[in-house]
Amino acid sequence: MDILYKIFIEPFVFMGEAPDLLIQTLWEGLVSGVLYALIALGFVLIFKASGVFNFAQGIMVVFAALTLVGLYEAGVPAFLALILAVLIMLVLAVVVERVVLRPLVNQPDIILFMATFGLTYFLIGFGELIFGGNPKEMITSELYLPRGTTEVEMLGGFVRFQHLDIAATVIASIMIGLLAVFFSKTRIGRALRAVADSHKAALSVGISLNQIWVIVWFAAGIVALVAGIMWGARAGVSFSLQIIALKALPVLILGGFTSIPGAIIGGLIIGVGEKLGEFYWGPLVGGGIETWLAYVIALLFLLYRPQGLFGEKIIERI
Amino acid sequence: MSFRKIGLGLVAATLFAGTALPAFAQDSVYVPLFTYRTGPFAGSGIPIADGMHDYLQMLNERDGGIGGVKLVLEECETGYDTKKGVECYESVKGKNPVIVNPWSTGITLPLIPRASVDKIPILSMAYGLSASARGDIFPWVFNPPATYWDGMSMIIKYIGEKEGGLEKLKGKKIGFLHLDAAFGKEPIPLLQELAKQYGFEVALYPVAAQDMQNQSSQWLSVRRDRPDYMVMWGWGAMNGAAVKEAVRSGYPMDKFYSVWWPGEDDARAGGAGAKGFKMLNWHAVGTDYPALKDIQKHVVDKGLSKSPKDKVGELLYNRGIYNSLLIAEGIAQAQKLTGKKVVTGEDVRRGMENIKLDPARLKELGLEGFTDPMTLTCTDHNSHSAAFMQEWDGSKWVKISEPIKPMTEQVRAQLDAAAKDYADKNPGWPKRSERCDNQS
Amino acid sequence: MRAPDHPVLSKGDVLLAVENVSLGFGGVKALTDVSFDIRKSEIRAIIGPNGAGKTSMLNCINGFYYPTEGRITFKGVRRPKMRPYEAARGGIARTFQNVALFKSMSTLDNIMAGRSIKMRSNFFWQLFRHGPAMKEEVAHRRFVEEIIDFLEIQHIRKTPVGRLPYGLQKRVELGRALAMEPELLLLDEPMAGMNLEEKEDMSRFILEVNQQYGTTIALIEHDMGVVMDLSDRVVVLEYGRKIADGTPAEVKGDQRVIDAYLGVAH
Amino acid sequence: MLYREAGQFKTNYVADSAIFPLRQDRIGIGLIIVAAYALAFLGNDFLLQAVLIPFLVFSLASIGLNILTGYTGLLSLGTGAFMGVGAYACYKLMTAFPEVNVIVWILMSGFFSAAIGALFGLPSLRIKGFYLAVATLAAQFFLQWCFIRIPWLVNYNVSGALEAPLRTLFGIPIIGATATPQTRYLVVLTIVILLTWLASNLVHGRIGRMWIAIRDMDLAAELMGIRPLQTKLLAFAVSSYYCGVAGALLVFLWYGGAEYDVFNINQSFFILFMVIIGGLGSLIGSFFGAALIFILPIVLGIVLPAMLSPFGISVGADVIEHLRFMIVGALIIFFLIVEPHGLARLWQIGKQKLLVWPFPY
Repeated sequence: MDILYKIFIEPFVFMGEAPDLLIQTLWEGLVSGVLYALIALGFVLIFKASGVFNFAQGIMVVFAALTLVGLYEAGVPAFLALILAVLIMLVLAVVVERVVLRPLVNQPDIILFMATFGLTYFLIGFGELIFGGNPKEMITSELYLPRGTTEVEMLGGFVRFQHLDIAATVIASIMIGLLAVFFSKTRIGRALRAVADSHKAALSVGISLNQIWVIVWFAAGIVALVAGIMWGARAGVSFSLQIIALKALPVLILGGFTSIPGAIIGGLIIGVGEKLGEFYWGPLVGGGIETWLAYVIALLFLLYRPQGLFGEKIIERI
Repeated sequence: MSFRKIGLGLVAATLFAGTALPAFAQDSVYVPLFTYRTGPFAGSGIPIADGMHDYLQMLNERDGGIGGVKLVLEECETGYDTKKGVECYESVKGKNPVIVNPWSTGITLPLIPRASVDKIPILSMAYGLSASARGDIFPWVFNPPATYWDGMSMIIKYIGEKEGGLEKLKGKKIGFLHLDAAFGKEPIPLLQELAKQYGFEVALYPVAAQDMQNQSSQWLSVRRDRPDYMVMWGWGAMNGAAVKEAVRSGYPMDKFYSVWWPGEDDARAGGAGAKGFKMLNWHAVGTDYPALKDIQKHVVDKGLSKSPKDKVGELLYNRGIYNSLLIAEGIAQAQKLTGKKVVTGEDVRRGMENIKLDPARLKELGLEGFTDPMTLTCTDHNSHSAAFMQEWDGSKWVKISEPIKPMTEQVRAQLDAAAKDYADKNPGWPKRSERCDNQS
Repeated sequence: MRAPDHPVLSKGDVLLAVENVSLGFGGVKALTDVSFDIRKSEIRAIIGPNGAGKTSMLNCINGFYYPTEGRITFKGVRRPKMRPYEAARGGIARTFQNVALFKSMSTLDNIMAGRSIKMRSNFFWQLFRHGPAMKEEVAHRRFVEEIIDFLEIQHIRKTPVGRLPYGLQKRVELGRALAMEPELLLLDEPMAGMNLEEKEDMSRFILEVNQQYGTTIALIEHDMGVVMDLSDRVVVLEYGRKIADGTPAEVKGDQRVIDAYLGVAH
Repeated sequence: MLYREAGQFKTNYVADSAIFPLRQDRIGIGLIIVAAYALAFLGNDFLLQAVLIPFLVFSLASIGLNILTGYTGLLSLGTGAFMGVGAYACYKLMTAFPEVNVIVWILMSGFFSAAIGALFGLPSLRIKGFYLAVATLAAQFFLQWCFIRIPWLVNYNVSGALEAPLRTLFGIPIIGATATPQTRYLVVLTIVILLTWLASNLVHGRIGRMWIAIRDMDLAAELMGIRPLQTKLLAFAVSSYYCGVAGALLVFLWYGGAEYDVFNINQSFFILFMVIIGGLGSLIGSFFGAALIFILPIVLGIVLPAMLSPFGISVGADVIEHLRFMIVGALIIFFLIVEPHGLARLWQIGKQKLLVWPFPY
């Protein structure tokens, strides 16, 4: 009985007792959710347009952020470094398309998936060779990202809002909005959707697959850069960041691999879910459940809805 | 079928590399350095690797080695990964290394049983298996100058003194933020023992290795539990991220203590808000010592170091120097004991047991005041030295306390229990048969 | 291999009855209120224009889809929500409109895979590939070789089926279905994309299977000539509804069928 | 010349369905096995301990994952954790019942990971492809958390790690510090050969056909009476069994004690590389893959400095490591482009060419 009380009653009692902490937890979950979503977005972009499950998205986040900071440390002014970092992501996209994707056209998904593993390994070695393995500080103030904290008194306590987190949320929302507009309103965006639906159809209306792939990888690179800046500002830029990128996978599962709104909502569910779980239920088993909670949430969810939250229902034909 | 040819070539190359080990000149001593300049912990690994290398290189450049014998230095990259570490060990084993320093608890553990068989001493400086401080049971393993239990007891002692006596800790709450691995969990039993003894409360905040840089939940819990003090056992990117999160969540930094692993970069990560962050340490920072000046002169300025010039003398760089100081002393003592110039692993094991870093010796080495005196014996492979507390003033570490002695009694109890446990659970663990030159 | 709870059927008895079956996906109705039966040892054709719901009908029969309404009775027993493998174990085998062979396996292994449900030797013997496992493997191999001889595909015995031309793949698929020794064999366009010669071969095989083993066959086919020659009775679907049912001659003369095929407005 | 099919007629189905129908192949396999045993006496400690033992252990784990991913088509990223289950189970068993020979426990430990593997395989009925891969990540992280949080698993060792107590076979130490690389190698080799033989029997029989059927066309397989859930779960169980035994061998016969983090996600990826590079759905490919992914970096570590030094370039261990990462990454991509079906396919093509050499038509 005691254990049932601890699982089903106590956490909620505590939520009621300290509503400020609940709000804080939700806010923290929201922020990490947005940041997970940002990483997941990179996966979705590439998967949607090329059917490639890009495992290298995590290392792209690190690589983009490292490039930015590395250039700055080499004496390039911050905003020029930002522009150069964007250009380098473009170069990366072109190289990936030429060297990896083009020769592997029409191979099974798992082969392309493995190729992105190879890419991951290569980028780890390449990144460390050029920028060194030591962690770096993100150049937050140079990029005019706000620092500091606002404490809001509410509900008999206070809630702390990091300006950086607010900025991250706003920037991520803008990114997502822009991508949505890009996909639905521009010619290229519509072409991307056509490719997603059918490669053959896209070819038949004269869209070059190669261009499309460069564009999505570039877009994913930009998303990675933004994610890298935000994560880097929160936790420092280092190669261990790419492990956090794995958290984007349960987000994808929840949201479905092809849905941009899915990635956002999935990210929020995972972010808020794991913070609430860790904070209120974690202590029951000694804490640290955050490492697997997201995956278990996703797994349970999958059993209920195998195609994810926004994935299209699969009607199997034979 | 060129692939098959390549394959055959590779196999042949491996066989060749395995069998025909480079024959080192008979007038040199081979010192492998296990380092990790790559991987998630590289941030801590790089300065340590530089410090280790530069000190020994300096001895080569300035004195022509130790006792007239050149040191052959070779780095082996472990990436802080057990698999690669064990591979490194196997690859250096055949080259008659005089000592091995794994620089990872995960790598140390599999090596401990091998050390006595392969006759290669292991130096796990203030990490690894704490129980290996017992030289009578682990004759081949050295973990000076203090164990994690010593470290924990010193931190608690310091906190107690600040409160006005250990008994004043009654009713206080101490949070323990630790890497969720053997390393981070090791001090927990002692912490709980002390909690019982002095009536304070302990709250544990484990941080998983893959979530090192994502600690917001832990710090939310800190805010909920409101511990009076926070103690951290972290490594690599975890330290920097923790300092950042502590600043973010508004935890009072002057109540935030750490064991001896954070570096300057970790504290800098917290920006101005990190001021007041404290950590335990046992050696100096900075370059105001003749030996360090020599390193700058003979190694760094000659371009023989990988370290950026401004990082020389930083905390973890000097930690590497301390590690190499022990290696060099072990070799020097071995030469003295055996009268040989080219010593072996077995000799260095004896040498290590005769290390006596008293002020006179430190002065001789050009490191006067660099660290507190320390002595190793046959039974005590650790010395349980005192460490001091230092504080981050926003730009550098400042020593803020006299040396704090560990709580010998409590630590001893843990140590003996652990050593007994290890020997019991590994039946057939050999009784010490190695000779002893320095009975204490 | 017949389960004991089934009555023993003789030629002409109703083997499978479809009663008022409807099937919908969301808003789309694939089948509406279809009823017909298949008698023991007959060749029953299901025809209709594209999108008439023929394949959906087969999918319902072998449990791949569950009808939203109505019921299907097989050998006198109604099994609600029957899984496809249960249908297979009950004696329903099937070939597919788009060949669904196991591409990486050889012809022999594909047909051997069709014997899976007949093989009994346990995991332990499988591990050692000795004793009962090997005996069983050889016994079934003998059976499979008979099928291979029957279908005249000896020469491609060990070729991976992915490399075979389409016509042969269809033949291998028939072999795989025959390996299950089915009571009811569902053939989904067995002659699609074949040339005349291949069609003649395939027709011969179908007839022989039906005559030699008494296997009941339900087939979907577009080639009206083939349907008229082969089948005993024909059911015609249009837009998911049954519009005619009877002998080939009856169906041929039915005005609605003519309209459906010629696209004349009602 | 020597490699010919001609003149070897099969007179019964037993001979025709042999796993190696060609006499030359059988002789070749025999020679390789003899050579492998001979290496125990010819190779030095480095070769045995740092190259061959881990190579065999990883080959075994690759066979395990290959059964799941290669033969049954279910992508798993939880290999590391399943290996861990085997290692921890073996430790519990051998310390709880020290009187039973440890070889028995090594082989038994696989059953525990088989059970856990089957449990985490349950969602595979409803989830496919990458979705399933992420589901297996749940197993990876959850089990890893269990390894570190349940001190009972390591008998409350103060080190919090698995230790390798002395264990003997016929009075000769095979586990523990005093076991020589030679005896360890012989034990590992024997177990790997035995289990490879069993796996080969399985995949060439009814069960193997059912797995491949599920992989190639799961719907058609189901319509042929193959129960998808049972077949998939069996694949999970058998696969995890192999991984579990590999995990136990890894800790006790190679490392001689290890922390939980040797079973982390990178281990899972590592094995997956081996399977893909070696060839999905090929046992011999598992060995090729393990050789390439494990041994190549070691060789690079030795060869690269030697190759660069004539040019007056001396590089640090860290640069070598970076180059290793880059080269392995590039090689993965290269091999996928050249032969997406892995080294095993190259091997097969080579053998076929050899059969008809020197007249290709």
